[in-house]
Amino acid sequence: MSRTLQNGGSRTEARLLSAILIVAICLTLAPVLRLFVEGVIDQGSPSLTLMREVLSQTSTLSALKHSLVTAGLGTVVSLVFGCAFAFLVALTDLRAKAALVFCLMIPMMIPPQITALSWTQIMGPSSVLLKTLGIAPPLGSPQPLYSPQGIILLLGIQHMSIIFLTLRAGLRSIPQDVVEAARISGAKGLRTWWQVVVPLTLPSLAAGTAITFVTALGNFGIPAMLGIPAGYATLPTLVYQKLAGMGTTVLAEVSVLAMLIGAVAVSGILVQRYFQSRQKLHLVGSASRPLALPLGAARLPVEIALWGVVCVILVLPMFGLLATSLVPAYGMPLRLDTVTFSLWHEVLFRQPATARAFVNSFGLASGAALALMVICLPLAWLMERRKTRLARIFDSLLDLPYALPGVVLSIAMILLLINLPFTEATLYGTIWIIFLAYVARFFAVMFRPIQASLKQLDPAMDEAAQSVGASFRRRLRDVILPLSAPAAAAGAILVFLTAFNELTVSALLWSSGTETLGVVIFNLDDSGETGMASALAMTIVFVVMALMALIQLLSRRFPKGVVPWQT
Amino acid sequence: DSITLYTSQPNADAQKTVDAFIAANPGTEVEWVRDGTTKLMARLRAEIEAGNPQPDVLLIADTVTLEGMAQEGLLSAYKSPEAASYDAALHSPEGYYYSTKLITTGLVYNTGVETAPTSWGDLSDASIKGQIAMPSPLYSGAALIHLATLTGDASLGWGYYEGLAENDARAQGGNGGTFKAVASGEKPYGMVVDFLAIRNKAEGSPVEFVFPKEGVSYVTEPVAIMSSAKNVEGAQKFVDFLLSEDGQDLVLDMGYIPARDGMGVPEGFPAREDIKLMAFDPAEALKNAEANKAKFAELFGAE
Amino acid sequence: MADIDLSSVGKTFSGAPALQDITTRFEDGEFIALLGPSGCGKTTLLRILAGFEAPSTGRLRIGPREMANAEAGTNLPPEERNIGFVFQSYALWPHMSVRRNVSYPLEIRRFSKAEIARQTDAALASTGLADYADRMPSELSGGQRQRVALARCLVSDPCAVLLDEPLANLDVALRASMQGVFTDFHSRTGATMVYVTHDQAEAMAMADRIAVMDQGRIQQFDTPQNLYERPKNRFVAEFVGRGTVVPVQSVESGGDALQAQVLGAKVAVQSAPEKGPVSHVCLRPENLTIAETGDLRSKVTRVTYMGGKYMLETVTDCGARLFAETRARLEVGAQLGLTITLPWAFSED
Amino acid sequence: MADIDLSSVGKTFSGAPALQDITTRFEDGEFIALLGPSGCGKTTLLRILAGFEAPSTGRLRIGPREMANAEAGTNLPPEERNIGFVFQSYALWPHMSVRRNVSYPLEIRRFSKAEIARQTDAALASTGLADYADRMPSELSGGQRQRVALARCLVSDPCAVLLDEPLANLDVALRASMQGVFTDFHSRTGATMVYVTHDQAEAMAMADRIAVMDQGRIQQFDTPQNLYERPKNRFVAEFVGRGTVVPVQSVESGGDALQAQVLGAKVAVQSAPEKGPVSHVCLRPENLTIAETGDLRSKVTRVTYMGGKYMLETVTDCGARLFAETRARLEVGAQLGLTITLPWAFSED
Ligand SMILES: Nc1ncnc2c1ncn2[C@@H]1O[C@H](COP(=O)(O)OP(=O)(O)OP(=O)(O)O)[C@@H](O)[C@H]1O
Ligand SMILES: Nc1ncnc2c1ncn2[C@@H]1O[C@H](COP(=O)(O)OP(=O)(O)OP(=O)(O)O)[C@@H](O)[C@H]1O
Ligand SMILES: [Mg+2]
Ligand SMILES: [Mg+2]
Repeated sequence: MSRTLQNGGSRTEARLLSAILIVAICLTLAPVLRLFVEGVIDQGSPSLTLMREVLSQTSTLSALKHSLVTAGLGTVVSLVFGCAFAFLVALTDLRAKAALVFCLMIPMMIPPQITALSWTQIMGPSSVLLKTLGIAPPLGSPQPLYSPQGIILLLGIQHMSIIFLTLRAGLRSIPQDVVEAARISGAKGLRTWWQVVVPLTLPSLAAGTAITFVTALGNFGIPAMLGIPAGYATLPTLVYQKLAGMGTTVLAEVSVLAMLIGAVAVSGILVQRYFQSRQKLHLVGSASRPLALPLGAARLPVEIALWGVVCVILVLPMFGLLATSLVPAYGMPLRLDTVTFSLWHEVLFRQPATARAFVNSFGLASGAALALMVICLPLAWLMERRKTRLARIFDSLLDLPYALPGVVLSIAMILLLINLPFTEATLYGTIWIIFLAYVARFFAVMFRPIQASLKQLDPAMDEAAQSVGASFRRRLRDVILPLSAPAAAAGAILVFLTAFNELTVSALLWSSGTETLGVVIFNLDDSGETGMASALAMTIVFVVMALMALIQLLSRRFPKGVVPWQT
Repeated sequence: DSITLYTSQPNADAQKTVDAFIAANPGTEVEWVRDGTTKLMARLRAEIEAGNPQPDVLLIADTVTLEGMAQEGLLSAYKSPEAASYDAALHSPEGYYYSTKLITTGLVYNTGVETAPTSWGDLSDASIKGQIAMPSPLYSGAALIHLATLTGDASLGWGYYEGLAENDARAQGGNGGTFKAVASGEKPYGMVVDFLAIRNKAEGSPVEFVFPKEGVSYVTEPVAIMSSAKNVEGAQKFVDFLLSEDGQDLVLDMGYIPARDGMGVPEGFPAREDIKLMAFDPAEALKNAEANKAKFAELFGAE
Repeated sequence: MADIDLSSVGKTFSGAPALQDITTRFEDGEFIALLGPSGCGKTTLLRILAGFEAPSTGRLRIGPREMANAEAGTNLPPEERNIGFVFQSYALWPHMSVRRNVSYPLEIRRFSKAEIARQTDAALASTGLADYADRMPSELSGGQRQRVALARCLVSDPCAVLLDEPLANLDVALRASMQGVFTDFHSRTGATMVYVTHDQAEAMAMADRIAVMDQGRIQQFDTPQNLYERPKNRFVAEFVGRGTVVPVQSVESGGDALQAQVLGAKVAVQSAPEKGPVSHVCLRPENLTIAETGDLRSKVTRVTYMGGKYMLETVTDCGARLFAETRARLEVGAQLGLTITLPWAFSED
Repeated sequence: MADIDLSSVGKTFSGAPALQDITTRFEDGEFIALLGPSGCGKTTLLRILAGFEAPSTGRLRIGPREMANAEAGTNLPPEERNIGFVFQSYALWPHMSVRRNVSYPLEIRRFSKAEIARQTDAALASTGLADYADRMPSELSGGQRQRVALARCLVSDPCAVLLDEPLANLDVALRASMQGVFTDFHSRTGATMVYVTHDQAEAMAMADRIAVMDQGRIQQFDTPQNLYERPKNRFVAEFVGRGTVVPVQSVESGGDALQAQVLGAKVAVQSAPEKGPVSHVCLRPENLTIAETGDLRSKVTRVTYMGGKYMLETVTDCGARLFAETRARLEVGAQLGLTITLPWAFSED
């Protein structure tokens, strides 16, 4: 049976919900609120003049339009690639899934500006690759990526792993018999996909799409690298433009623009929620076997096609990055006699900040993933069972810190935390302010996939445990966590990877000793050391590869479906 | 005893500066944060807004920003004894800020092109239509100063920029991006800061830097003391050190043109006398900043 | 002590009432069966008892404690009620092996390892699942899954057990042995058992009392014999057993039984005297004897083999549809004479 | 044309055989019931027929086409077999309303809108779901869900229909009406029906032939009467009906029936002459009459109310457990005399 408990459940649960909810609100919404205050208070009194002024500028409106276009279409690109890969990897008997999944996660591992950089490197007239192949376009030919299309393409590629990971978690929960029922009714091929499989994964798909859209909306690196040269500003680059200005109302203007981005993100989320409101897909917990489709004779062609796509969209830019890191100066061709590891040596072993940054980023990323898992799992479950007013409001706003451009969030964190109330102490300048910023920022990335999978969880699973007397904590540990583990793992992986080379948030929050990898890469690139930046970016890829190998070794100890490259 | 420094010098340079200062002033520690000017200013703005600005000393890209801060009362005036050796145009009369080096913006081109430009005017030549890159004043403070300088010049003025727009010049983000576009040959002509081009050329990049015959615009990486400074004495020592001959030698060492009179130039630069500086007034530039940006955006269709 | 007291309990799902005004009492240690057509609210009632659902109206008390009160808005959570539940949909935990599914309730109760193993093995053995202990639920057949759900419920020591069609997917032999398991469990723990089933034979065989439900209300709550032999109204008479209800005319009391005109024949009928005048009788196969001399002429319309005997569906001259049993095989279309013996009469408004 | 031909079909799940060497033939238009204990492989057999599972050994032919061949590794996908299937777990599409669940197979077959509406409404009406058409599956009771699954299967026009315990969650009245629906459907479409059930009465009432399965093999495949009255071996005799199997001694042929010594009493027994010497007889309630004069003395050990009659479990002096039926209520411990009439005898190896 399948109904949510409205007013049942214990009072302790209600209290627990309020407690966790308050913590979560403090963590995520407080900085946003603080920032908002900045935008509506002018010299100590509330005023909307500035807001009106900023919102009526043509540059704001066109940036809004551009943001909607690039984030929207970029999401579509991510959807196409992410879905195709998720379906095939999660449900069929492809070979070498681990390698494929790894390649799919590469975009998440490379900071967006580096992605953009490597693409411009392989596409432009100075492309090491094209030069090496001898097919470089003549000098002065335009860079095709400096265009809205380029932004859309790269946003799409950058974020397809989000769709992939969240959707895969949902696909695992489709019981075989439901699809069999469609096939025996005569539904063939794509029809089964479209009418049965896709609707059933809708919660995860919607969650993935929402996160992707919000990520694309707040992305700064790609529109900055590709849009600024083309004179094509999106909201985040407009924010940056304001920051580069010299006026006194900078913060207030930025705050207004941030609110605009936030409003777009929240409306996106609300639209998604509206379309999903009637869905009750209690699939997780079905004792049926999970869906598995043999590809048969189609396997080889499909594999070739997938690897072809991977090659074109992932391996090539990676190669560009690698090539750049192997030549002594930017713009030189890669030949046997020009190859050198000096940049690698320099960045990895000579610069002390690199090692520190590895330690910091690893600690921050894994800490944030863990902390978020601990908060989000009970919170998502309690919110699913008790739909209080506050919970619903929080549900629509929790994406805000993620949607804001990172710089803006870090400004908000500084405003909020530079003076801790009632004390002399400050978190500013310590690693904790970065940690808190990460927790705020990546809350949605962890919460949404878990929420989607809990929406699909058959309440009878929990009820059965209740009826044998299991307390809330035990049920969470023994029943709810293992059943939503694939989604929680997807969330954790996403948080870890994004936080591991995150730049824009830590950019304003780091100080000497608390550098993050993103900051180090950016600073290298910023001071002209593109080669070293590429070498470091490649190192990150190798480190993550090693981590994945470690996970593979431990995979037997995890609940089923946690490791994304296993079915 | 310690001071906090916010600087936009590249990492290695900042380290050298601080090390040299400590060597010269034993007993004064320096906490320093290095970042791009935009980010540093964003950070500083947030700190000021929250009522707790951290730095004692700023050493950042341009005088216009500092002029603005001085007008807001965020800087404290200090008459450095070293000021005498500096051109009056290179520091604020009240002593709010002092320039430490000259970073000029000139022409750059990829060595793969057929004709080398020699003057600003050459960029308006129709034969190189669509092959020009420059930093955007919307995103870069230095570029805004460049714009203010060139449009303020009687012989160039806005007409020059109109010509550039006609020639499909592209306003890249900052100097780094512009340089890359030129070095990669994507846009073989551009305007860029001197050291970037000259240093990379020395390392083998296929570019050439030109000091145009009309003269160059410049930014000066000024130093200033916050009015909220907690260690005013240490901060003043730091300013004095930067302006001193030792401090300026350091600048030379790093490959920039020192601001102090009577110093040499780094390798690869023409003699100081041969570098013609165009006239520039920070207060004027600050006043016109918004109007200039708006006009630029309109000309270059930045949306 | 686990007597269960319901007072005017009701439940509405988005406007549609699923349960209405249930006021009744299940005694401590009783074995109660709930019987009723599909969708009449049996599962809903069990879910309210277990605490998964809060009643929309009314109050529920189990033992000395008030469990739920719609007015006060209180509802004790299920995990604090110490009630066992077997779900109609089994609700096995797909990530746990069969053994772990069964032992989990014991783990919660912090038994020792050895004790857990002993009791789990016993429960698995009694449900015939010993060979399947290490399988995952997805590798079991339907009936095996149902037995895991049973074992999981019976392994712990609840004060009341709620079973929602626990044997629906089992064959006769296994049902019989499972019924034995229930009876053992019941006599061992003395727990109050509430048992939903659609199988009347099962309900009658096991239950102390049966509640027949329809459209969210309890129609009759009585012992199996009374329910079958003395139905209170038309719904019960037709739902329990294969009863045909026909109206009676000209009722006269004669001796200890009533005399009445049924389908044109004068027969003696039984009734509950205290209930006032009767209007209908219930004719079951036992009340009908096939005899050439029978007053009631009727024609066979369908013959169904029932294992050793045939069920005849016949239509009388006046159009009533009657069921009779016979050992001999008759053809469709054959003419029969039927005699009615002592049917049960009741008043239907 | 949908006769189904299985030759030495087997299926192993990770080493354990679920189905072994099934060779049989279901004729076109036949109504077949599969009967057997939980876990004997009924669902597996249906799944192989439908094409969800490829057989590990053997071949399957439906109509003129070979559907699966383990040697050749071929297996026609389910969507090309034109077969209806009712899942034991219902397998409703949770994202579609009841109406859409039922109309979906018609949509696939590209019927016109009006036609779809008409047929869907008819199917919903015949399963009593007309009022629930706009609900989502999660808002239905267990039995209602089962009926949606039924309606979905019957709405289209398959050449064979496979039903896996389609009535397990329905009450008697509804079962009867659903059985009527099946019979109508069967006579209307002439489809071959394969029907898994654990309810023997249902199987006997509806099926032309019944296959009794055990441990992955078909034990007997015969008409209901034969199965009940002439079981082939001990398993079938005990599984079907409430049969007790006891050994016979000193069999003599006398006249058209055999004479044998059963539990110490000399009785006439029936058997299949062609099957050779008999060794056991099957005693069902119909073979036992309670009579003071009965030769077999036995004691009542359990009395179960069966609605209008009681089932007695008795133990004879020599320890055999026999089931008898009576209308009168007897007490546990009562001594009875039983007479055996014409039981079925067979040879058990
Ligand atoms: N995926 C599987 N993996 C391993 N064993 C399986 C799997 N599916 C079924 N089995 C086993 O195969 C045997 C036959 O299963 P099947 O589902 O056919 O039984 P059934 O006759 O339908 O039983 P029931 O009446 O209980 O539904 C069972 O013992 C079952 O445990
Ligand atoms: N979540 C729900 N939303 C709306 N109606 C519901 C919901 N759950 C159950 N119902 C309705 O309430 C009524 C009672 O349902 P319940 O599950 O108690 O029936 P039941 O007696 O258990 O039937 P069955 O024997 O078929 O399982 C049914 O008509 C059902 O459709
Ligand atoms: Mg039910
Ligand atoms: Mg089965």
